[in-house]
Amino acid sequence: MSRLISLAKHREIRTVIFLILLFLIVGIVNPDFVTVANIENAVKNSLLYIVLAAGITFVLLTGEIDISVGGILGLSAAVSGMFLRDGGSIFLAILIAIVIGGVIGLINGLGVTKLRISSFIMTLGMLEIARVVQVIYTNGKWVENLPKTFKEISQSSILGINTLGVIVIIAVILIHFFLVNSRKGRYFAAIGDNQDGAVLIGIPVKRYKVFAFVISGICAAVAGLIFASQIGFISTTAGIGIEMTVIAAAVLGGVSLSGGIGSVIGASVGAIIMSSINSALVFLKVPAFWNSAISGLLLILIVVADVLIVRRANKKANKERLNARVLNYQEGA
Amino acid sequence: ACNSEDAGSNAKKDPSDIEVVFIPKMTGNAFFESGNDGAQEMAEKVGFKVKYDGAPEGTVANQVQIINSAVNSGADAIAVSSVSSDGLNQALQKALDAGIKVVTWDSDVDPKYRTVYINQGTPDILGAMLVDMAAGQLANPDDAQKVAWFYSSPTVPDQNSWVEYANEYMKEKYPKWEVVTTQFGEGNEQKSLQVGESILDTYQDIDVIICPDSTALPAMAQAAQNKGLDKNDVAITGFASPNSMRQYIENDTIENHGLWDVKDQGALAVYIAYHLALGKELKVGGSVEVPDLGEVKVEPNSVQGYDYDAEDSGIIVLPERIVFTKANTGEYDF
Amino acid sequence: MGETKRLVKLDHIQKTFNQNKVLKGVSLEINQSEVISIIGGNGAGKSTLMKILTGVYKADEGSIEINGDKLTNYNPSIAHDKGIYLVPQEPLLFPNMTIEQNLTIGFHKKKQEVREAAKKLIEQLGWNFDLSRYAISLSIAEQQQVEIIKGLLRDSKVLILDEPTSSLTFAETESLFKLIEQLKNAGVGIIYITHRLDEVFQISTHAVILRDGKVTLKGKINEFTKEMLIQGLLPMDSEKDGSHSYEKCSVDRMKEEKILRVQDLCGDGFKNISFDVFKGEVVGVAGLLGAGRTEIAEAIYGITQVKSGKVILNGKDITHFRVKETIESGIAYIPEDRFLNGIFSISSISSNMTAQVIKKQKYFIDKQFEKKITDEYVSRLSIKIGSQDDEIRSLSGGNQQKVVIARILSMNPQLIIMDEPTRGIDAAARSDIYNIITQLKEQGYSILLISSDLEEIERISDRIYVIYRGTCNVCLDLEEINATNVMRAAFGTYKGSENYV
Amino acid sequence: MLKKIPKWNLVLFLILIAEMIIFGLMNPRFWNINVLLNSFNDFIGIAIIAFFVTFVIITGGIDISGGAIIGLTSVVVGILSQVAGLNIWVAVFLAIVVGGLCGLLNGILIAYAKVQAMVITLGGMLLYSGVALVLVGVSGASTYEGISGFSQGFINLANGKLFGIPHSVFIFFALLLFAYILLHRTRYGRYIYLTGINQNSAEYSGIDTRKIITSTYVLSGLSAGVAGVILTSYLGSARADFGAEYLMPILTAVVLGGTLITGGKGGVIGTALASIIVGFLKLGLQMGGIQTQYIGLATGLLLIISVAFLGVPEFKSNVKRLVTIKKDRGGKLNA
Ligand SMILES: Nc1ncnc2c1ncn2[C@@H]1O[C@H](COP(=O)(O)OP(=O)(O)OP(=O)(O)O)[C@@H](O)[C@H]1O
Ligand SMILES: Nc1ncnc2c1ncn2[C@@H]1O[C@H](COP(=O)(O)OP(=O)(O)OP(=O)(O)O)[C@@H](O)[C@H]1O
Ligand SMILES: [Mg+2]
Ligand SMILES: [Mg+2]
Repeated sequence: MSRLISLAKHREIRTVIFLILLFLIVGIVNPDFVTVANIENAVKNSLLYIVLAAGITFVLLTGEIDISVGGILGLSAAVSGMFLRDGGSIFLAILIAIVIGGVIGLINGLGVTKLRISSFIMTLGMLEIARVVQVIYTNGKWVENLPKTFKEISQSSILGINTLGVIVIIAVILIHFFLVNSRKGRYFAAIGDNQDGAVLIGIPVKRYKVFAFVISGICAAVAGLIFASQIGFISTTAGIGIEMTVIAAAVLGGVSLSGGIGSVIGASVGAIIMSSINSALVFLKVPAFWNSAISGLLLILIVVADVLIVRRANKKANKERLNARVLNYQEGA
Repeated sequence: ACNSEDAGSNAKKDPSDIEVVFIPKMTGNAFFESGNDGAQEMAEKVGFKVKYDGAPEGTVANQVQIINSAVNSGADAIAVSSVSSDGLNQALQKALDAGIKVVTWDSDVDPKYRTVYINQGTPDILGAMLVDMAAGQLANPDDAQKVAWFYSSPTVPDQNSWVEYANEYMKEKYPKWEVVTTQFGEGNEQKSLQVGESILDTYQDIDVIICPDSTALPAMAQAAQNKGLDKNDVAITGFASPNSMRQYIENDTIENHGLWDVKDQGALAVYIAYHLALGKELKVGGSVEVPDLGEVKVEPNSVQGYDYDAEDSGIIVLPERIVFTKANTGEYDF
Repeated sequence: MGETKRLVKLDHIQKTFNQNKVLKGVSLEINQSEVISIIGGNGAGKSTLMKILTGVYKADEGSIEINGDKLTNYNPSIAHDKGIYLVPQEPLLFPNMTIEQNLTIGFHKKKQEVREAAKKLIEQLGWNFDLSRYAISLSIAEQQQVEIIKGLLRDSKVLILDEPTSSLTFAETESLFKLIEQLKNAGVGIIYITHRLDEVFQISTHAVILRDGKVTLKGKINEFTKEMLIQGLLPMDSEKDGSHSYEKCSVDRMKEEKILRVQDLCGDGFKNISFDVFKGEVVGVAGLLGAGRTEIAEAIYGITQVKSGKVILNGKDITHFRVKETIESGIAYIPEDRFLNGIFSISSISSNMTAQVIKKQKYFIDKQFEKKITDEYVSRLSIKIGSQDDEIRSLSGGNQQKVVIARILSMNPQLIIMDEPTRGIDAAARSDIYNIITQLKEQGYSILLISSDLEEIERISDRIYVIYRGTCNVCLDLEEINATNVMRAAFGTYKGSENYV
Repeated sequence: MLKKIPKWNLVLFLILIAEMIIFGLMNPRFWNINVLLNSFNDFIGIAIIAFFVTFVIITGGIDISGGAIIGLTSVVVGILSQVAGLNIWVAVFLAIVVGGLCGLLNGILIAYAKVQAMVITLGGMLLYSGVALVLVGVSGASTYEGISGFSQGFINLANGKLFGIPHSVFIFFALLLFAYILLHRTRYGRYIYLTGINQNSAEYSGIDTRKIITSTYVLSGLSAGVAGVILTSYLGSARADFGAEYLMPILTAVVLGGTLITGGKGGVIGTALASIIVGFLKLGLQMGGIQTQYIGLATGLLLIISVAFLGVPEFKSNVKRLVTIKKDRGGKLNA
């Protein structure tokens, strides 16, 4: 039991516990929800969010925010989608998307570091711009009838497991180790934790911030490709409002909006929770007009519960530490 | 006072200067974009101006704002697909006061506030059409069937009204059918796909899924395809443009779906608006000759079940709705 | 002398922060095995100069030469490569990393190696740390210690220590000095910034005085006396000598009333604390780092919860009062960590000063009143400001501290708890603050002074309570106060006189 | 005197003037004062919420639930007055109280449980708009038709005119004045700033920061309630999805108004100017023949460019310094 409690100190583990609880509770009402097939399904449906959340985590770690991801997703999906629809090669389409995401991320990054525009404003502006550019580029039309080969990418499977899912999960784990263990990876969190401290120990703060935005942009573009491949058509409002969901997912997974705290694994699990809530409500068979109220309530309950758990643990640890140094202190005195 | 002067000068305007503001519920939706295509083609052919103006989020406040701006900028007529049956009333009244002609298409407002509604079909026609399209895919439509509704949201008026009539129609004609769930995709592709898949997972013995929404239908078809289901496993139908559904018809994921010719509808809406803006009369019971579309007849509001009856307020019902199948889908491009 | 290598040469460094000319052509050299003390008033530009030396700021003019190479395009990572490391004045740790992560980040070496080295170093210093603690839970003094360890770990060729001892007590200072001595002997060049002049003579080989953005005095340490340094620090036109005598008074406890009575107070980090403060008295609270002084003060003030015991102010039980109520009943508190708990950095000087006193007004803010209060205290405490509307962060540390003190004074409290009131403050401002304390005493205010500066607490307290590991068993009366007694008591080995409690 | 006006507000004012000139040139009808005054109706909901979200952001938080509260209060007005048959003004009052309660829930969770404001208000956004739907569903009113049939008196609340000026203009300025006095002239307002700059220091100064923080969310909720009522009156119908699209516009108005997203700095005058700028921008471009769906481009560019422009003095001096340094160095080399 105490092992379980100490495990629960890890933010990611707690998020996983919340996820498991969600599945168990819905599973009690409708056992179909906890079948292997559905769990795989949940992951597959979350891929988009996972990729976005992983990318945005870089930015959030450095203490900035990126709300342009929805715009980048839409634009890159539409541009490479049109390219594919008109017979372009898949490889080039992927390249195009990544370039778009990278360039927008770069602009965001340069605006934030060079022009000193607050990242919130910079990316909010960029979101609007990207959306309109998408409308102009597609002439307001949906991008439909994407080639079958492209759509099959998201459906193919290795050993019965969705290929994209496997790739994304492996990538997230690798990124996690990069951020936690490598010398340079830790710089991202360091910058958000204490920017002046980061400057002092010689971290090129601006460069890493630009990297973070570029990574987030590229991830958003990749998410755009996944979107196109999974859904098969792209409207001009593709991914509208997704930025808030993704930020909530990251926070749910323990990423702090003030920077310095969080991991991509946590953010990914948060993403699975956020997107699973949608399916869970269908499985619960409650009338659908309850959906929004229930998901809002769930979101609030989870974050509040988590904060309260952590606060208690911290208080206790602090108390113990302070009392440990008191002369002749007896436990329970 | 200055407004009425403007109105007076409209009549003397050169016909090619007449501007019709063509307002969709929202932009970025294939259905409305196709309507716009029809409207623009008509404008070009006849020689007047059509400004397509909508916001990406289809909300009442946005539409009101767009109508206000249209009034302020001196437009001559408005053709609007309303997101709400009563929310636009005040704004439209102001437009009418300013001498602007108001036409609705696709989705109507209170008939007091517009002259003509270009109707794709009354709710009972469309509701019955949805049920019949579904029944047409079933080997034994008279047997018990499990039915799911899947469309955009509980707050949109038109889809909800079709569903309401469809449910009544279903009860009469196919009393053994049972509606097991009604789900919403919020016009969001990602969510629609996910909800679509969840419907298939939760109700594994579902027989019919009807999606009278242009986002929900393709997403539902994609969901079925992802699950490896085809038209023999579950009957999926609904309203969406043929371009967005062609692939699913061709690969046998679905058998049929329906729509009316929205390009014609858009074209008709702006033409009638133009016609009114020219100062020409259009009375209930009368008819107009429309280029390419032939003669259309203005029917009284009662065909839609309204109580309001006035000389200058009527409905034009599109002559036909189309059911798309493998055989004919290639003939349409919208 | 010929074989000692020159490590760094700064030539004619100039730096301006929006019209404020901070450095006006400073030149400085440091050779191997030298410990150069840089002294100068608050805002003289010491820290700025050091930040330029480490590439954190770019100089407007002038050149930096390291090991004989003139450097252009200088930045912190080049500085690190060249072996120059700065231990900053205000700790800049990463709060959400553990101490260990804080120590290992940014190293090119293996984590394991760094960890071993760190453990060894900590042992050598005799400081104890749980490496897995998060930096956010450290007190300001502990943060300072970690920063110092971080600097010492670097194997740097030039180590800059910017007021490293500002929140350390004598015990930690001693062990630090031993290490500095070792480094010096190993050939490291050390730049040491401090406001404690005694330390200058203890460890440095050279002294440099920086004033008004210029070096005004420079030379070997044995050419100076303390008086000369003090003289060199004072403003040109000043007639006060900084070392003015300070009047202590022995309060007649029979006659005077007890302002504050603390009885058997227990809380997290301390237990069974009892003491009294009389009217018109300065009561010192001494102790080692982490003895629990701040915790006691915060418990009295109402920031943290008290487990048992009583706090009585003027006969009124205020034990479980919250901060708001404590303030209303007449206690004021100057927190230890000015930056974290004291100032409103991006707010104006006047609103910083009136943050508490506006409570005495009605619902609306009276700008006139604010201006009056600000003017009054700016002149009373001789605070150097440009305009009242400037942000407080544009002031030097000493002046920021005076603003915080002014905020407290404007409330007319009966008892002021000062937690390290002169941390990081120069000699001139310090003697200003002592003057203020004298005046307050005369006006019948009482002061509870928590200080880690031995000289300070010894000099101005009328009585000293010494805290040892969360308990208070020693009270030194006026005649018992001296450095040895305070030190002994802090280590828990004082047997000199009867326990007061 | 000019010195007293914050620089940013001056910039905003100049942008506004520039807008007036440009849009007037695009379509002279834009200069019709009635057109401009009437357009207040179209952004008043955004503006009055933004006034009080400014408070929230100054304390270092954020509130994105305002749009959802509009929908909820609109539905409450509709149900109470049309379904339950309450007096309309009682219904209005209760609806605003409901808005305040939503804010209170946000505030308590954020200030006392110390959960990140963005997530709580995001959850709140889903919750409140969801509750609105549920209310409609449970009350038996049709979810999609909206509740209408309000009395003319209520409709006039937003649609009426006084001395030829639309009510909304008065409401706008009345609430602006209220917010301005509250934030810039009272002790409470000062506490909001101090809390936002350094919550610890404020706590040590005896300010009950948690109450202050909570109160800003309550104000923001109340203002959303007011906006919900006004919107219901303006549109003559109560619907659950009113206000759903206001999320980004509200934040745009606040940040463009010069309020620091990290808290501690800002003001309602800036927010008011910014909401007028964005409102006129939309109107002006629409009247100039630009399709609404392209207007985002203008808002986005305006945001980025104007804020970048704020950094220009610094930018300029940097450029200048770079140039002069190079010159000086050259000089030295020659010497
Ligand atoms: N980043 C900055 N922006 C603007 N002014 C600054 C900045 N850093 C320092 N200053 C100003 O430069 C002057 C010198 O500051 P500096 O910190 O170097 O003083 P110091 O000698 O270290 O003083 P102290 O003894 O208080 O640490 C001060 O007037 C300060 O206000
Ligand atoms: N985990 C923690 N989180 C936040 N603050 C802490 C934590 N632990 C200690 N502190 C704060 O650090 C401050 C000082 O702690 P420290 O351990 O140095 O005690 P101290 O006895 O007051 O030190 P000193 O004797 O030097 O004043 C106190 O204000 C205490 O509340
Ligand atoms: Mg300094
Ligand atoms: Mg302390």
